Amino acid sequence: MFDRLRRNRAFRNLAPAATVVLALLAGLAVDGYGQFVLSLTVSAIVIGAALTMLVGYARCITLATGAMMALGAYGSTLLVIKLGVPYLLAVLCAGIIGGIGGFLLAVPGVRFRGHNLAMVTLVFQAVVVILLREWRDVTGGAEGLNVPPPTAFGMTLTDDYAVLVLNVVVCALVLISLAVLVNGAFGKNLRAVTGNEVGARAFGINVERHLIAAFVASSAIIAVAAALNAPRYRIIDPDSYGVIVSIFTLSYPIVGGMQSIWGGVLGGGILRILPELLRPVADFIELFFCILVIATIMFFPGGIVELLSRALRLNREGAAAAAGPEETRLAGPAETVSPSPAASSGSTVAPGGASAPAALITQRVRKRYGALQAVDDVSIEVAAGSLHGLMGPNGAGKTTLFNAISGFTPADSGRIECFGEDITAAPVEARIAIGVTRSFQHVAVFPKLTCLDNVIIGLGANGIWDTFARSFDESVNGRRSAKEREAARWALAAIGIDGKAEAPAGTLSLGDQRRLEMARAIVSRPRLIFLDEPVSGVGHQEAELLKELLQRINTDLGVTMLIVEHNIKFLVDVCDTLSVMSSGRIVAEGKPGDVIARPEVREVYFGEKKAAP
Amino acid sequence: MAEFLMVIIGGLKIGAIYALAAIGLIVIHKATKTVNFAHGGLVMLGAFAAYLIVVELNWPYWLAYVLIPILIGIVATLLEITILRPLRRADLFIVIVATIFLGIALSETFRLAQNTEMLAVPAAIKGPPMMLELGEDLIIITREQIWVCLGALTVGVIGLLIFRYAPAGRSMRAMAANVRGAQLCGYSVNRVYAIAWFVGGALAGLAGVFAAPSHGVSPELAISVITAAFVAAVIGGFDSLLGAIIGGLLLGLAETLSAAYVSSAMKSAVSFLLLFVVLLWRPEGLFPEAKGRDV
Amino acid sequence: MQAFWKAIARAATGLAVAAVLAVSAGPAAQASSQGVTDTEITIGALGALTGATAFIGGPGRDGIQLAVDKINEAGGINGRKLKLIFEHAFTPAESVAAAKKLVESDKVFVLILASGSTGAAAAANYVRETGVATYNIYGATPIIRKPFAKNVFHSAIPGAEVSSQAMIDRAFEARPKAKKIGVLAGTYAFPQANKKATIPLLKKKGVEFVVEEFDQGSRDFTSQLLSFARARVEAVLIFGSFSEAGFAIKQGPEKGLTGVTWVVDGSAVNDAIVPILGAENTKNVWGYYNAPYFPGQSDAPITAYKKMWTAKYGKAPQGRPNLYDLVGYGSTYVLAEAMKNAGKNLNWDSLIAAWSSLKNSKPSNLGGVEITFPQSFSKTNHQGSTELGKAAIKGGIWQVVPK
Amino acid sequence: MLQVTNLRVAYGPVEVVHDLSLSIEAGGVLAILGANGAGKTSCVEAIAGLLPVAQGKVIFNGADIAGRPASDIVRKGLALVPQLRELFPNFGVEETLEAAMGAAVDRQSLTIEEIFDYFPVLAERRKQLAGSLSGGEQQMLTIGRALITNPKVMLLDEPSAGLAVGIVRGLIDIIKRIQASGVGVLLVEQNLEIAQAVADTCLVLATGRTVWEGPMSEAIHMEEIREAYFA
Repeated sequence: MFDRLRRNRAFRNLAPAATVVLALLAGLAVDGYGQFVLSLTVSAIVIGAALTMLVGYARCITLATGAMMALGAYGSTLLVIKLGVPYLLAVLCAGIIGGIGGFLLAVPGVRFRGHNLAMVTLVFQAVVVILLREWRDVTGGAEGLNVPPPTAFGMTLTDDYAVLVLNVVVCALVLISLAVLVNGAFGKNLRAVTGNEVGARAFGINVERHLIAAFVASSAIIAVAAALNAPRYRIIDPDSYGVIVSIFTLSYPIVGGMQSIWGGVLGGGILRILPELLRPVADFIELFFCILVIATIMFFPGGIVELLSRALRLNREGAAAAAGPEETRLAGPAETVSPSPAASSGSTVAPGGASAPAALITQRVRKRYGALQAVDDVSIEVAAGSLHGLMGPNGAGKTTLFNAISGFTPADSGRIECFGEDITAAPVEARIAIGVTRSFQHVAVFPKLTCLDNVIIGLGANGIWDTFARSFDESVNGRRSAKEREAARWALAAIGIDGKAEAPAGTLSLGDQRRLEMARAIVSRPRLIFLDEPVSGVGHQEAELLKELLQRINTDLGVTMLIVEHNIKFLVDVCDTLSVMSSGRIVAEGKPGDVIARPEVREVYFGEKKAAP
Repeated sequence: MAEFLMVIIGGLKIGAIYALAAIGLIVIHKATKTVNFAHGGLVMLGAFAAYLIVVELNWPYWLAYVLIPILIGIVATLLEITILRPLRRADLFIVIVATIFLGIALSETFRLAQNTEMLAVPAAIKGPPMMLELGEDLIIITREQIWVCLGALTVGVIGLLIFRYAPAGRSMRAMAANVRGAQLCGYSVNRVYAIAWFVGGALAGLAGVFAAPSHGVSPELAISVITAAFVAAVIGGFDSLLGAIIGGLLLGLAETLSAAYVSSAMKSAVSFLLLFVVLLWRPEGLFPEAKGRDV
Repeated sequence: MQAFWKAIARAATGLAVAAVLAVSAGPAAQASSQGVTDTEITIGALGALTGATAFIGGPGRDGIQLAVDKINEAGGINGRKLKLIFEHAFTPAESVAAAKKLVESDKVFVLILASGSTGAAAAANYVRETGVATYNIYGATPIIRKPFAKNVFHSAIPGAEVSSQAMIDRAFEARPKAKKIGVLAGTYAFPQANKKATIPLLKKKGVEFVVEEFDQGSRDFTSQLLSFARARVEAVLIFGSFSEAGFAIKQGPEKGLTGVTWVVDGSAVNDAIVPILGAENTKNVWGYYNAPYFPGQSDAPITAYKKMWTAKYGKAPQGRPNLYDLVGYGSTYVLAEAMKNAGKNLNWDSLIAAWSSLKNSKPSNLGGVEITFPQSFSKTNHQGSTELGKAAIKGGIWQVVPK
Repeated sequence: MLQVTNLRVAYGPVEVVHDLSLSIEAGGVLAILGANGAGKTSCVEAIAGLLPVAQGKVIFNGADIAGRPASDIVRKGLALVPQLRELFPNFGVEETLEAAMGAAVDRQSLTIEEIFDYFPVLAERRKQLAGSLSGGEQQMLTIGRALITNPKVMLLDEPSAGLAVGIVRGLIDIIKRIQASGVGVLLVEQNLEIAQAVADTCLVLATGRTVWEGPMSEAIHMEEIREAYFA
């Protein structure tokens, strides 16, 4: 029953907002001070939720939360007192100011990860505080700024409950939009980015833009929450938004849990109320927070949410893991790959006939690493509709060539054409539009996303604006998201893992993860797939099943494939044609059986002596 | 001219302390791949220990220089063993967060133990300042300035030499270059990590002893030092001990010069400005360690 | 589905009604006797226990608690015992929250603002609105003093004009012929208030002056000291805490500022400044003190006080007890005397009336030790004391020297 | 000297070596053959302690070393020459060897000069940084680094990978010399030529399982080997 609720989109998007509405009821039961604290708590919930998106989903450590709060609080207050802007409009503007702040921070910031990103955010934090302190004519300097009480619809709100109502309404609206973003395509894409950056890039997710968007959105939301609080503070000063504030707000998502928006909601709510409850030991509260955070990290990294859901036996991932990946490991694919439903994307072209241009032509591709000529003048041609293998011993340059063809590391020189179009420098989105996708040697599924969501990302509509639009479409069960799901279900069924559509990809067996990759690769109805060691690390039976699968995709969907593989037996069995690489060059090409019989190929593999050079 | 020289000396003194803190940060980072945001907390503990030894216990000052590195080294090692070792398999992100809160926890513990604005520690070397005549002007140099500049730099250089030539340093450098390779040379990960934290902690403790008279002992010391040490480390390339020394001195000079000739507000901004410029234009730092081809 | 929306609508209406009711409830009655029972009077206090002004709030809590304990040991006030609730509050927001909690949740009878100027300023509007009897014992800021409020009283820390004048006087006592004065002020609340008060006084005096500022917690004063050295000032007035003043004075010679007279304000008159300065730099340092004795002195009252302090809190750390310990202790006795004079029928009106007519109130009136200046109030003047002792460092400790 | 019984190695839920047993005597050379991805490297890395052992025993010199840290194992006299060499690019040749000498605490380590006697080229490059050596020299240094710890058993993981034919010849001589000094050698190879030249016995792995084992002289004629590689 809980599980059903969890999957219900409306419930997922509205429930976090419902928690702040609960604060209204709680507010009836407490005195003015309690209502005051509830107002602050409601804002903390919003800040926690926004930080969950940034810290939990996008995995960006931020020490600039205080600065974003300052932008919101000072921005809205100055608009009200200097320009006479109505309070509610000023709160809205605070969001815009915060968003701009987030943008200014993120554009240089997302070039870094880890400690350097933390330091860049700390720089931003420090610079904002210095500005607040020094720009005294405007900000009032270190002494701070008097904030007038909030007004709404011409009324000045002085009563604590009235203010609480106002804050709850605004916060609920903010939380709903945040939930829509985080539960929708945007949150999933962030998960994809942090789950597997390489895989995410391969399907057109622009990592930097997504992280910038995460910063902008969370900063805007934090600024709105702070703007709501500013009148409660009566005086705002730089100290109220210092680095310590940033650090302690960072504990909201960590203690609450970083896996869902609920982490921030619970973390923000509990950690904001806790100091009020623990006032008798106020001395120790900071130390207590630190210990709480470190203990959370060490002993229950999932935070409060995981503890709760474990208690409620709601943990879907845990349940799936307990069921065991082995059980269905050898489930075979569907008998035949059914034709795609009407949902197939417009770019799809009928499988290439005899007259179609070659699926892939590389001309004199070269790539050098330092002293090593990794790929040396390679020209290959893959006929449309064929299965073409690429083999060679370690260090032969297969992977480098493969990366050059699939656009991951641009070649130094040469030309790469697919179906007659030059894709040498084409971005991923353009490749997907032409009908070219790939798989990865080390499975690059997005472990925290469900199989269905993994496959939907394969559709390639992952530009940042597209992603936002899809998030909203998804939240209202729009036609577009229904189509996407239908397409993804088809792809999963085609590969034979439709039974696991809702399981997180990380809980699948390796073989199933490989199948999932295939489903993700074919969902956009490509004409050409690059496969990077599709059977590396999988067992013998698995390899057999994958072999059949590839062949069926090839025949039923008319997809051309270029397969790089170490397992020669596999290549020989599955491929129509084979190229052998050694020392960066192609040394043999032709039908598999002929190729592996050639002495130069044996020389390459066994060190058996060649007759004569 | 005399003023300029005095400003330079003041900057070098601050820079020497930054350098010492930065070296410890780098040693730990190189050997264990952990960016220790709690390093400022260790420096603060060192300064506090100096207060205890010099003011509370009234022991001779030199004992502070001998005992504190050992003491803080042990504290750092214990942190490694109890908190960071269990997190070794966790991702970088989590470890960074853990050290951030560890640092705050150290300052908070101190604050709870000593609820006072700041503890003052007298200078190690007392005596009237030295006056040098330069034309009509007087250059005034205090003995403490000379002591801190030379003392901290000497310790820094000793640390650098240990890292470069001593067996313990070699084990850390091997671990830094290739963890698997180092293990195949018989270096135990646990032991080398503990040594690295000990050395890093000892350097932090000494930085605290040098900083105590001129900064006072307060929880704020932790944050100001970790920021400065981090900036110094980034300027130096975050990978090179020599770079950290030069980065620390440069930062000290930049701060003091901008305070003297621009404004005091600029002083707090300049370190961030430097950090930003270096990260964006030369992420490998101004003095990256010469790297061989990857093996 | 319709039922669902109806339920929502009903809930919304209910909430709106509740909101309107709550709005119309209005502030508490003026003649409140909240927090007073037959056996107990609850007083609330707020101040910073952590953060940059913890050196004010912590001693404040300890000083008040010490007095409360002694008064209760001596039988309390008109048969009622005192109970102290102290709340930590550092930022303005926390001060408002703490004040609301104390007044609205804990229903304290009197609110003591034991925070620095920032906290006092943040709570100023709130205490005016609620009318709670309020004792501002440390805040120098004008925001809490102006406009005058009949429920707000101030203790031994006078407004900025008084202390600023005292500092200027000290400077000219040491350097009667000084032509150029330096003013070094922190950018935070109380130094700024002092700075604002000082500048017109210096202008009136017709002396040239240079103003430089520093951020809270500064340790490096290169730019400010160089500016003073370039201007060749003869005396410097420092508005800031002991650590800031200490490092500024210590660095003076390093930046070429020799032979200058330094005048520090009350919060910098603290033993802990001496080890910062080192013995060689203590000669030309002057200050004022808001109490008749400095804790380091060996006069009888202060010795008795320190004995009490140690008995309760153990060995004192460096710099404790400080001025805020003393003023917290002394002010509590003043408040107690006002409550005693208000009689058995204790409410805000009776207390404010008794308080406003308090004359020459000092701890010894209720059996305490005499470590603060006596306080007197009137209906129009709620500043308890404006007396400032003259302080200098002698024999390695601060001393309040007789005038 | 080294007995491995029922070794299993896994990455998370994925088992890559199933139930593998082998043994090496002093002065014996065992070759493990197999295609890429057969689990050869996982097998030796687990023996050397760089990968966790999921199950099974690794008896070395009478003690079970399964699950011990790699640094302990090398100190006991079981040295690995890893496939990716794992050198320290900013260490000089001499310094690299010195770093490894410390591992032989209980046994007398070899001297640097003894290593230079094996690899005269390295003597000429004493001070040169490991990162700037050629591929062949790096491989020599890696072997030297293992050798200087005076091991009783050496594990060589594809020492010939990426080396020129001439250097591979030299490598064969070196392995023979090591063997002659009484050290047991476990050689992982794809290159049959080397295995044939030095190994007494051989074990063929395919997808983590032993598919054939026996004397090397028989192995080269065995269909199983072709199978393991090609079909």
